[in-house]
Formats: sequence, structure tokens, C-alpha cells
Amino acid sequence: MNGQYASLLVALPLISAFFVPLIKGLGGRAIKYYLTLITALQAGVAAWVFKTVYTTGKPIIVMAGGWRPPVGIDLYIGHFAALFVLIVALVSFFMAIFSFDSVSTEPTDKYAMLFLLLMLGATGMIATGDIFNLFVFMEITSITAYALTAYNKTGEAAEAAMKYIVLGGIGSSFFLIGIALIYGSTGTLNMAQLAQLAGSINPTVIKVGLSLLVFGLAVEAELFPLNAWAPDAYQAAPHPVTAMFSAFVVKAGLYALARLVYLFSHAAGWDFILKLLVIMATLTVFAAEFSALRQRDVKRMIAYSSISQVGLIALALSVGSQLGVQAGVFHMINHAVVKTLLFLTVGYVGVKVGGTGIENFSGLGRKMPLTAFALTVGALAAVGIPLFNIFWSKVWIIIASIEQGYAWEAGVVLAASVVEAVYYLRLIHTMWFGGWDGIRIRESLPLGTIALFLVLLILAIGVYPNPFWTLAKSAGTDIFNVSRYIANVPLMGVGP
Amino acid sequence: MFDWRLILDAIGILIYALVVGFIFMGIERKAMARIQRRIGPPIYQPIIDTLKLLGKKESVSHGFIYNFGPVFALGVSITALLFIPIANFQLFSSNADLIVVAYLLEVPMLGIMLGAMSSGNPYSALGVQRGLLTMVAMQLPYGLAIIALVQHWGTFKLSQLVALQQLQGWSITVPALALAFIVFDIVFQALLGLEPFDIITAPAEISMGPMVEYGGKHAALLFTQHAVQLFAETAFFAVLFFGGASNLLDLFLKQLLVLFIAIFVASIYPRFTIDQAAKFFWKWPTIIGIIAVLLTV
Amino acid sequence: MSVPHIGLYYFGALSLVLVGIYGVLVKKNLLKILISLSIVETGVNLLLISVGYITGRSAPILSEGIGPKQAVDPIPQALVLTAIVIGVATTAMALSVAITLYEKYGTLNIEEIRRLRG
Amino acid sequence: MTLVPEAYVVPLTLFSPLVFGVLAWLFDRDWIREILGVIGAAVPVTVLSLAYEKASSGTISYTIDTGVFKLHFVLNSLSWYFAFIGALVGIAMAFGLSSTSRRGYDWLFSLMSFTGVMGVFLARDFVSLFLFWELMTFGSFMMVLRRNRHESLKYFVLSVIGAYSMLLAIGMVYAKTGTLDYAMASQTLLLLTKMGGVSKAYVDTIFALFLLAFGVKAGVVPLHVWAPGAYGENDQSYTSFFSGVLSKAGVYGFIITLFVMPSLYGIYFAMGTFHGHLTGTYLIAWAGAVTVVVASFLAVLQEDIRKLLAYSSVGQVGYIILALGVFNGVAVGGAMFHVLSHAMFKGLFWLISAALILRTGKTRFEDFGGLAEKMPVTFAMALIAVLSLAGIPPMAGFASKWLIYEGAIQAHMPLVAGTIFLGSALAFAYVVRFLYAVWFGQRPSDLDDVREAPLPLLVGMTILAIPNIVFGIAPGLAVRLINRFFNTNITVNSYYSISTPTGTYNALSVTLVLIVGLAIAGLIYIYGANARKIKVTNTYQSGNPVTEEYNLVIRRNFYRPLAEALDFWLKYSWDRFYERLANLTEDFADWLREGFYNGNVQSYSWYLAIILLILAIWGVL
Repeated sequence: MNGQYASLLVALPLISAFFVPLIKGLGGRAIKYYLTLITALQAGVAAWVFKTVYTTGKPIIVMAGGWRPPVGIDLYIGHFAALFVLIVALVSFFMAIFSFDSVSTEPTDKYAMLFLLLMLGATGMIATGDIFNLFVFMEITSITAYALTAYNKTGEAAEAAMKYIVLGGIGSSFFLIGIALIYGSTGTLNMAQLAQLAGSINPTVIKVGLSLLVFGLAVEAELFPLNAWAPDAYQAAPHPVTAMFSAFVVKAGLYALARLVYLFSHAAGWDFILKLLVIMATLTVFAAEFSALRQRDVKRMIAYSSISQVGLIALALSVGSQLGVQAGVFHMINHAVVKTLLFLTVGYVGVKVGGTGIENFSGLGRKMPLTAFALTVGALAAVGIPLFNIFWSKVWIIIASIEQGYAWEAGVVLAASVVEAVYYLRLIHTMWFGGWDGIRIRESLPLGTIALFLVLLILAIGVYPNPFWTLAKSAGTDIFNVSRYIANVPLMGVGP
Repeated sequence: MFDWRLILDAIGILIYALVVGFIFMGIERKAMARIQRRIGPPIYQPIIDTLKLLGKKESVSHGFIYNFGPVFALGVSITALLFIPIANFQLFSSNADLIVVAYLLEVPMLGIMLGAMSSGNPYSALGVQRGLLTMVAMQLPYGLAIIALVQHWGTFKLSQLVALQQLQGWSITVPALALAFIVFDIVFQALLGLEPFDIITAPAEISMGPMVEYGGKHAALLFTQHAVQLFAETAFFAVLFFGGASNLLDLFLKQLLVLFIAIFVASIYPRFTIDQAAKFFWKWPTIIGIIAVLLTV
Repeated sequence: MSVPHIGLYYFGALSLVLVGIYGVLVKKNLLKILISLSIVETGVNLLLISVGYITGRSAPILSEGIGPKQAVDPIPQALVLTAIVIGVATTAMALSVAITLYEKYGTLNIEEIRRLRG
Repeated sequence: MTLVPEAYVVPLTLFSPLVFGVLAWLFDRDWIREILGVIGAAVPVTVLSLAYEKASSGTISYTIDTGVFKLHFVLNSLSWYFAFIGALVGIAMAFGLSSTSRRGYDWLFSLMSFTGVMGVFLARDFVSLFLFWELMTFGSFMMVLRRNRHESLKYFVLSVIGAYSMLLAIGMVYAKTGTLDYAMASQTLLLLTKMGGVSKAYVDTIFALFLLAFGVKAGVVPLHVWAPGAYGENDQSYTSFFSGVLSKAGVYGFIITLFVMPSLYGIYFAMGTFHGHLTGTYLIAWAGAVTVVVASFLAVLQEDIRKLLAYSSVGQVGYIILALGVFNGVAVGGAMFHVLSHAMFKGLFWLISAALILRTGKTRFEDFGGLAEKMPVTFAMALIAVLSLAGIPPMAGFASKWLIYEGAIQAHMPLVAGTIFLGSALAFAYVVRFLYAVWFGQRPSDLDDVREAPLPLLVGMTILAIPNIVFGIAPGLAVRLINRFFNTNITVNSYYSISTPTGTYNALSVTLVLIVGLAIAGLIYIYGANARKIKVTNTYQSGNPVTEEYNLVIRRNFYRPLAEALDFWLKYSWDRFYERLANLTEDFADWLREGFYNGNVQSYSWYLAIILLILAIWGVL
């Protein structure tokens, strides 16, 4: 099984997505079982890829059609991509199981197809080594995300999808303009070669091109002024889809942003872009935290909290030091685990108790003890209490950003996370000490096991973060260390 | 470790202090009377009163703490007395210093309060409240006066203080310490519970305040405590500002001087209400005290 | 590959993009916004094509007279194909969402479609 | 030290409370939980006492490598001193808790804060300090969350602001020195300041941030707002630990910034002096003084037993901060001694209030009364605590306060010493008020069936009462221990007598003379006729017969005249100021949310257009 089989990562969801209409004949439940099977398979392949990449230490390069880059499009599955494709697959597998009871609106086969394509788009964005290919995968993710947001067929869902479409459309068009400019001046689309040529492009073109690329991805990665669509989309989308949005769709955008930014580190005007990203990231954290303070809807509150944590990751990635990027990646892993747990539990409460308003959560400790316990652990982890996983990455991010001289930004972020502590702890108080109507709700076994697995994962990382930290370190160097990236990609001698 | 000479000295001093204390109480009543142009009781009247009270057949008690209060107060007054360097007697003053004595002089108040509180009489409770508030009010100027003193002489040991004053003249002669003297004198009025600040035992309003329930031997105990306290405080005042005394007579004269100042002030001024007293203490004496302290730093 | 000078074609493409952006920012009706979005996409595609254009060469369709030396750079053309397909898909999705919106809200004026806010 | 091998001392002290806490929470059965909890609290005490000689002579170090950071712990004489006080109050709390709370929840979080405090005392590098600091705050927060959301959030927000300012300071230290260990960080910082590698303002901010963090936990005046609520709205026996030991974590923090990190000490001189005193420490001294005065005045005017004890605790810790600020040998020695005596008598006070509330269910002074006969043992304990807090000579409270007096006056800080006098008088006043309102006077009818406090609580009280007396009579014992880690120039003549350059205090002779005096007074008492015991209501009421329900006591606003005298100052309250600030932030949050996410897709696209404009302009320039 040499590297080429890694292309299964992209091929498997694509093919199985188009087999779904055939399964439709066997009935709704069959589709969901099929969906879980496919995501399980994908998780297997991703685990195999993860093992090979981390044991051999060398990334897997998949050449589309056997053409060596820069002529052919190549998938570069390095340390980061292997790790994150596995996370994407696992989260999708959990969400597939969660879709059993949470997604009930009619065309479940359409849901399954979109689900698989969303997973495909995210995996593609992470694995690709070619910027136009990145654009294509980004578009696949966006379009499936628009459809999934509008899936519930309610007025709010349609409205949220419409906002996402308008803003996403503008973002991707300008991303394409950026690609056009970059391609115009360098003549290549392959990331590795771009990195080599970055220094030689004339300053104005590269400045405009890079800023447009960053703009396009920033809309996808929910940085401050551009993330106005995100709270509505998170709130209106079906529960498993919101979990996937916050767990890996945003991360894919963030990874692409970081990859592109660090590719052009020799380009002119690069440090201005970094400074702009730091400011936007800090503002994201600030605005999202404060907007979540007086939220009446818990799902929207956790959406804001997810956006603010994403802002924290963006801050870590754009701080410009290897330590910062590593801390950012470590936070990505922690955030994925915590947010999946939070959206899983909040969604489950929404399904069982009917609606995710704060009043449904009062007295949850007695109504649904297991879910309440999982939600409390997730909330405490998100706040950054020690013995939970986010504590470690948050400490490192703050130290890394101060080390790079961003003490003021670190101060703003810490002030914002004080606000975060307030609204999460208010939620915990309402859950455990609020009054309740006395009806005890039975919780389903599969979701219970998933929630417990995630809780144990959080505690494991929290108590002994060493193994996960080494993973994050190697993944971080993979992004930051561009020269190693170029060395790994077997470029053909053809120059512009 | 028991050197008998020390024990004998202590007992001698104790009896001397008791007798002189009662005499001072008698002088106090006598002088007040004379100022008000009446004859007033003989000087040894307090001694007769105490003996009469002790002789009473049966007295009333409200429980253990009620009895323990006066006993504790008298005990602590005796302790305070033994730590003050009296003339040339070398008592225990070597192993305790100014702050310990200042504290011990205030602790009897707690004993009286304990007894008064457990008596359940509202007047005594009011007396307790006023006593505490006066103590709180006068504590700041009292502290400042002591600090000024200690900063000037640079030591807390009473015996050393006396020695220094013998050499370099009384502390009242030093200008800054003169201010401290004024402050300490005002505070001294409140310590003794004399006229301007005798709100604690305001006879007309709350009939003897905390002591209202006390009769028979408890009252006798309190009288002896007041006598010892009077002697101790006047001696303390003399030691601090008039350079202690080489012999008893010298000490007695200085104590008399201090007592008469207090009596004259007491017989002129009307009574402060408790919050007026607090406001007064925190205004003038504190300001003078701060000046004295800043001058000696 | 000569450094592209800002020729007439770029100016045309960029102006199309600006018109589209103007439409999105100012127009109140949702359909007009979607139309201006597709205008932006066409403008971008035009830009992509004009980037690959080499003066004096013909379309990159390999027939007997046209070799690699005579044809224009084919890669942007391929990119544009995909971009157009994507543009179509996005617009189709947007229109279906607009239909549901009209069903639920009874209006297409985006000022009134504001249930999800704050 | 054969029983506990050296390598296990630190981990046992650190993690046994948390582990047993979790066990107690899991096995939530009636007696199992209590036993587990008490064992959890007993392990640190025994292990530390066994490790005494080893810790006081050398150091026991221990490192945990969590990959992300290396957590480094050291047990030397300073950390042993604080950890042992914490463990002692901890075991007393455990006994108290086993009778006042029947919930696994309380055991879990109280023992979690126990581990947190032990970690703070033993930590040797910043990140482990920060980790255990957060753990301690979280544990104590959850104890308050259960009972009162508003107070707990107020407490949590203030402590998290403190914790995050500490994290900022740690980041700034790491940025300049590249290391997180106390000693190395301070060395490099010292070198940098010498060579001008780091600006004075930079170091001042680090210093200020650290002090903000530790000031919040120690309850220095502007930051003390959380104390009455957090101490009051809590299980009282846990508050004995909370106010007795957790505030010491704040004090320990002051010690780290002032002493353990010599560079900051060095930098002090760079901060210049203010007529004879280092500006930094002078500010701390005045912060302590203000805390003492404000907290004591507020304590005197309280109507609720828990609020009174809370403010008094803030005031007493203010003494310690004041003494640390005075910064000369004697005062710092006094501060360390006061850490010990405050933990003892304040812990005892809270256990007494736990017993009172447990038995009577009441917390306001007007409902109490005449409990001296009903709860004699608790009354005796209350007397010891009262004598110790008011600083009456034979008790530990006096020895430490005496040292602080001497230190303050020697360091030529007269006005600060003046505030100590005022503070101790106020302490005397509110302690007597407590005695009067709760123990004496007429007992309300509904308190007639009050029984004595349960046995475990009494055991807890005795654990804390004994040191009060022992260290009162033998202050030399404690000072010898303190001299091991600080060179306070307090000479220890014998167990019973300690002397400073300007004065001596022989506790034994004072006690002996006191006993002699009491004996004499007792003789006079016995000489008189025996006394007939009469009921409380049989008093001189100028003749009118007094019935049972006629209330003969003034327990409500006992110090109204003082309140009238102070009404000018009482208008301003920090509490209202913080409430207004909190509402302001919440309204700002609302305004921001409504303004930015206003739901209109057009305005969102305008945001995009603006960013595009910025990028375009920058691109062209």
C-alpha cells in the first residue's frame, strides 16, 4: 500500500456520495447506517494514513494522474494534514451517529450526500498542495455548507443560508482574483513552487494578490468583521452539522490561511499582513465573547464561544513564531474535541427537550444527568480551568503572543476570556441549581458513549498533555517550516 | 528561680498601690467637692466603702462569667501594675515593654465588659457599648502619643525609658513630646473615665453604666480594681512623661500632679455624647498626635 | 511569461467586478443581489482568462495549424471552466434558498429578512 | 524520615486531597464520604510533620514533566511553614465539614482547593503556580456557586482577573528571560535591569500585575469586595479553610514577589525611595494599612455574624500585608507569625460560627442570645478565639501583633503604626460585640432547645484552639521556625521570650504574673460572702416587673453611634462601584452585539467592502 492509496481519502467520500441515491430505495434508516459505515471507513483510511506519516516521518505526496507537480495537482499529506484528516473523519463519524435521532426532516438521502461532500471538501482543503485545487475544495465545502444550513427548511435556516451565500460568494470571488493575480505573475499554481518564487514577484502584485487570498480565506475562517454570517449559520444548521462546522470546516479555512501566509513569508509586505491578522484575530475574540454575554439561546452562545476560540487560534497562528503556530495547532485539536462535545450535548438537549433556549437547560442536572455532566465538563474545559485540555494550549498561546511583543493583544484576549468564564458559569449554575419540571428524560446509549469518550479525551489531554503536545509540535513545524515543505515536494524542473 | 526578695517587693508594692489608689479616689472626690464649694467625704472614704461592701452577707450573681468578669479585671490590673517600673523597685519590668503594659492597662475593660454583658441589664449593655466606643475613639491618639514617645527615645523598654529620662531630662521638656503630653493627657481623661468622657458610667443616664448590676463583693472587687488601675495609670503617665521616680515619695508627688490636672479638667467640662467624643478624638488630638509623630521621626 | 501590463481587458474585468460589488452593497431586493453576485463571478472569470492571454496567439484548441507555440496559455482557460461550473452551482443554490425565503417571509427585501440577529 | 520516603512527600501532600476528594464524591454514601474526606485531609498533615527535619534543613524537590511544561515543586522551610499551617487548618476543616455538610459535592471541591493551595505553596516555577492557583480558585468558587450565584460570580470574576494578570506577568517575564523558574527568571531579570536590557516601566508593570493578582486573593481594600459574599455564602466550616489558608496564598504570593524573586527586590531599589522607604513596599504598607482600617470599621458595623467575620478576616490579612510592606526584619517576622496566628484564630472563629449556624440555623445577631449555658464548650472556644484575635497577652494573636508594632515603629513608619493601634481597637470592639450578641443576655425563646456542637466539629475546634494557646505562651517556638527562612533580627532568648532590638516580650512571665493577679483577685472574691444565682431577667429595672418576652438586650445595630460618626465615609461603597461597572460592561456587550450583528446582510457586506478597501489602499501604496 504505497502512498498513492492515500488518494482514497478524497475518492471514497466522493464515490460513496453518488451511491447514496441507490441506497435510497432501501429506506431512511438504511441511508443513515450507510452514512455511518462510510464515515467509519474514512476514519480507518485516515488512521492508516496517520500511522504511515507519523511512523515514516515523511509526508505522503499523491500525484493526481501520475503527473509530478507543478504540472499535476498533488495532495500533500504532511504531519498536519494526516492529523487533521483523522480528526475530520472521527468527528464526521460521531456526527453521523448523532444524525440518527437529530435529523428528521424529509430528504435524508440528500442530507447524507451533502454530509459526505462536506467531509470531502474539508479533507481536500487540508490535504491539497495546489492553490486552485484549494479553491475548488473550498467551493465544495461552501456550497455543501450553504445547502446544509438551509436543510431544515425553516425561515431562519433559509435566511442564514442566504447570508452565508452572499458573504461566502464575495469571499470566494475575491479569492479567485487573488489566484489569478498570483498565477499571472508566477505562472504556477503549486504551493511549493510558489514559495520558491515568492521573493521574486513584483511587490504591488504580490501585496494585492496575497491580501485578496487572505481576505477570501478570512471570510471562511470567521475573522472579525467578516464573520457576521457565522452565528446565524451555526444556529440555523442541524445540530450535527453545526458541530462539524465548528470542529473542522472553520479549521480547514484557518489551516489554508496559515499555510498560504507562511508560504509567502519572503514576499514583500508580509509582516503587514501578519499584523493585520493579529488585530483581526484579537477583535474576533473580543467581539465574539462580548456578544455571547447576554445570549438567550445556548446554541448561539456556544457558536459565539466557538468563533472566539477560533479567533484565539488565528491569533496564535499569526503571531509569527514557531511556538505560536504549534500552540495554535494544539488549540485546534483541543477546540475540536471540546466544541464537538458541546454542540453534541446542546444539540441533544435541543432534540429531547425541544429547543435550545436557556430555559430548557434549567435543572438539566436532574433531568438529563449524563448530558448535563458532559456539557459541564465541556464548558469548564472551554473556560480554561486547569486539569482540562484547553488550559495548556491557552497558556502557551498567551505566552507565545507576549513573547512576540503582542502583550496588549494578549491582555484583550484574557479580558475577553474573563467574560467567557461568566456566561459559561451562568449556564452551569442554571443547569445544576435551576428549578426543573420533574420529568426525567432517558438518554440514548450511543450518544452517551460518544460524550463519555470525548470527556475522557478532554481529561486525558488535560492531565497528561505530552503525547498530544508532540503531535501538535510536529504538525506546527509542518506549517511553519516552509523550506522543509518545499524539499518534500518533488518538483519537476520546468520553470515559468 | 524564686528569689524571695522579689516576691516580698511585689506584695509590698501591691499593698502600697492599693492604699494609695484608694487615697487617690478619695482625693478625687474630695477635690471635686471642694471645687463645687462643698466639703465632700473624707479621703479614706473609698476604703470604708470597699470594706463595707466586702462585709455584706450575701450578694447576687448572674452566673460564672458574671463573677469571672471583675476577678479577671482586677487580676489584669494587678499584672499591669507589676510591669510598671515603680520607683527603684526592680519588678518584672525588664521582660515586658511599653506596648505590653499599654495593652494590659486596657484589658481590664474587657473583664468589666464580660461581667456587665452577662448581667442581662440593658443599662449595662449600653454602658458596654459606650465603653467600647470611647476606647475605639481614643485608641488612635493614644497610639500616636506612644509612637512619638518611642520614636524620640528609640526604645520600648520602660526601665530604659526611665533611665534615659533621668539622663537627658524629662520627656515633657522635649517640644515634640510636649505635644504628645497634651494628647496623652486628653486620652488619660478617657482612660480614667473622668468628666468630659465619662459617658461610660454616666450616673444620671444609665445609672453607673456597666457597674449597674454589681453589688456586694462584686462592687468591692470593682472598686479595688479601679483603685489599682488609677495607681497604675498615674504611675504609667509619670514614668512616660515625668521621668519615673527614684523613690516612692517622688513618684507619689508626680502622680498627685497628674491626678490634679485630671481632676481640674474633669470638674469643668460637661459630658460629651459618644459620637461627639469620637469626632472630637479623631479631630484635635489626632492632628496634634500626627504633628508630634512627624516631628520625632 | 511577460509581466502582464494592465491592459484593456483587465480594466474591463475589474470594472465588471466593481459593478457587481456595487449591486450587492446597494440593492435591496435579494434577486438583484444574487444577479450582481454572478456579475462579480463573470468579471473574475474574464480576469482569469485575460491573465493567460498572450498577444497575437489564437485559442488553445489543438488543430492542424495550432501548436503549443501558437496557442494562448491553456491553464487559465481550464481554471475558468471549473470556476464557471462553481458559479452556476452557487447561483442555483442561492435561488432555491431565495424561493424558500419568499415562501416563509413573503418578501424579498433583505431589510425585512432579519429574524436571526444580535 | 523512614516512614515516608522522601520522593513521595511532595506528591502525597499535593495530590492526596484531590484524589480522596474525587473518591468522596464518587462514593457518596453517608459515613464513607466523611471518612474518605478526613483521610484526604489527614495525609498532608502527617506527611509534612514527618518531613519536618528534612524540609527545614535542606530541600525536597520534585518535578512532573507534562510535556508542555516541566512543573517543578520544592519543599523548603518557607514552603513547609505555609504548607503545614494550611494542612493543620485543612484537617480542622475536614472534621468540621464531616458534621456540617452531607454532600459529596462539598468534599470534592473543598479538597480540590486544598490541593490547589498546597500546590501554590510548593510550586517553584510560574506555570505550576498559575495552574494550582486556578485550581484553588475554581475549587473555592464551586463551593460558593452552589449557594449563591451572584456572590460566586463576583468572586470568580475578580479572582480570574487576578489570575489572568498573573498570566500576563508570567508571559512578560518569559518573554524577557526565556525561563519560567523563579530563581533563574529573577537572576536573568536582575542582570537585564542592570544592563538596561529591560525598561523600568516594563518591570514596574510586571510588579504591578503580580501584586494585582495576589492582592485580589489577599483581599486588599479595593479588591476585597468578593470577601464578605464568598466567605459568608458558604459552608462555614469550609470558610475556615477558605479565609484561613486561601488568603495566605495571596500573602505567599506577596512573599514570592518581594523575597523569593531577588531581582524584583533588586529592582525595588531601581524604583527609588520615598523619604527613606522603598516606594514599592511603601505602597504595599499603605495598602495594608487602608485595608486594616476600612475592613475593621466595616466589620464593626455588620449585623450578620458571617459578614462580621469576613470583614475581620480581610482586616487581619491587611495586617500581614502591612507588615510585609514595612519590609524590615522584625515586621516581616511579625507578618509570618501573624500568618500562623490568623490562620489559627480565624479558622477557629469560622468553626464556631459553623457550630452556631448548624445548631440554631440563624445568622443575624438579633436572633442569637444567651447561648453561653447551652453551648459551654463552644463558648470556651469562642473565648479563646476572642482573646487571641483581640490580641490579649497570653494568646498568639498578641505576640504577632506586638512584633508588627515594633517593626512598624522601628522602620520609622509612624502613621502606619497608628493605623495598627486603631485597627486593634476596632478588632477589640467587634469581637466584644460578637461575644455580647451571641453568648450573653436574654436567650430568645426559640433557642431554648439548642444542643452542644457535634463531636467532630468540637475536635476541629480543639485542633485550632491549642496552637493559639501554645504559640501564645511560647512565641519563641514559632519565631525559631520563622528565623529558619527569614533573617528577622528577632532574637529568641528561650521558648517563652522573644526580643527585638527595641523591646522584649517574655510571655511566660506575663502569664505567670497574670495567674498570680487572678489568684489574688480570686482570694478577695472568696473572702466575700457566697453569691446567690438569679435569673437573667431579675435586674434593677427601677421597680417595674420584667416579663420573659420583654427584650432586655440591644443586639441590633450595636454600634449605631459609630455609624453616625462615620456616615460621611459610609456613603461610598466599593460594592456599588463594582456592580455599576459590571452592568456597564453587560450593556456595552449588548450594544456591540445589536450594533454589529444586526441581521441585515447588506451591512455585513459593507463590513466586507470596508476590509477590501483597506487591503486595496494598502496594496496600492
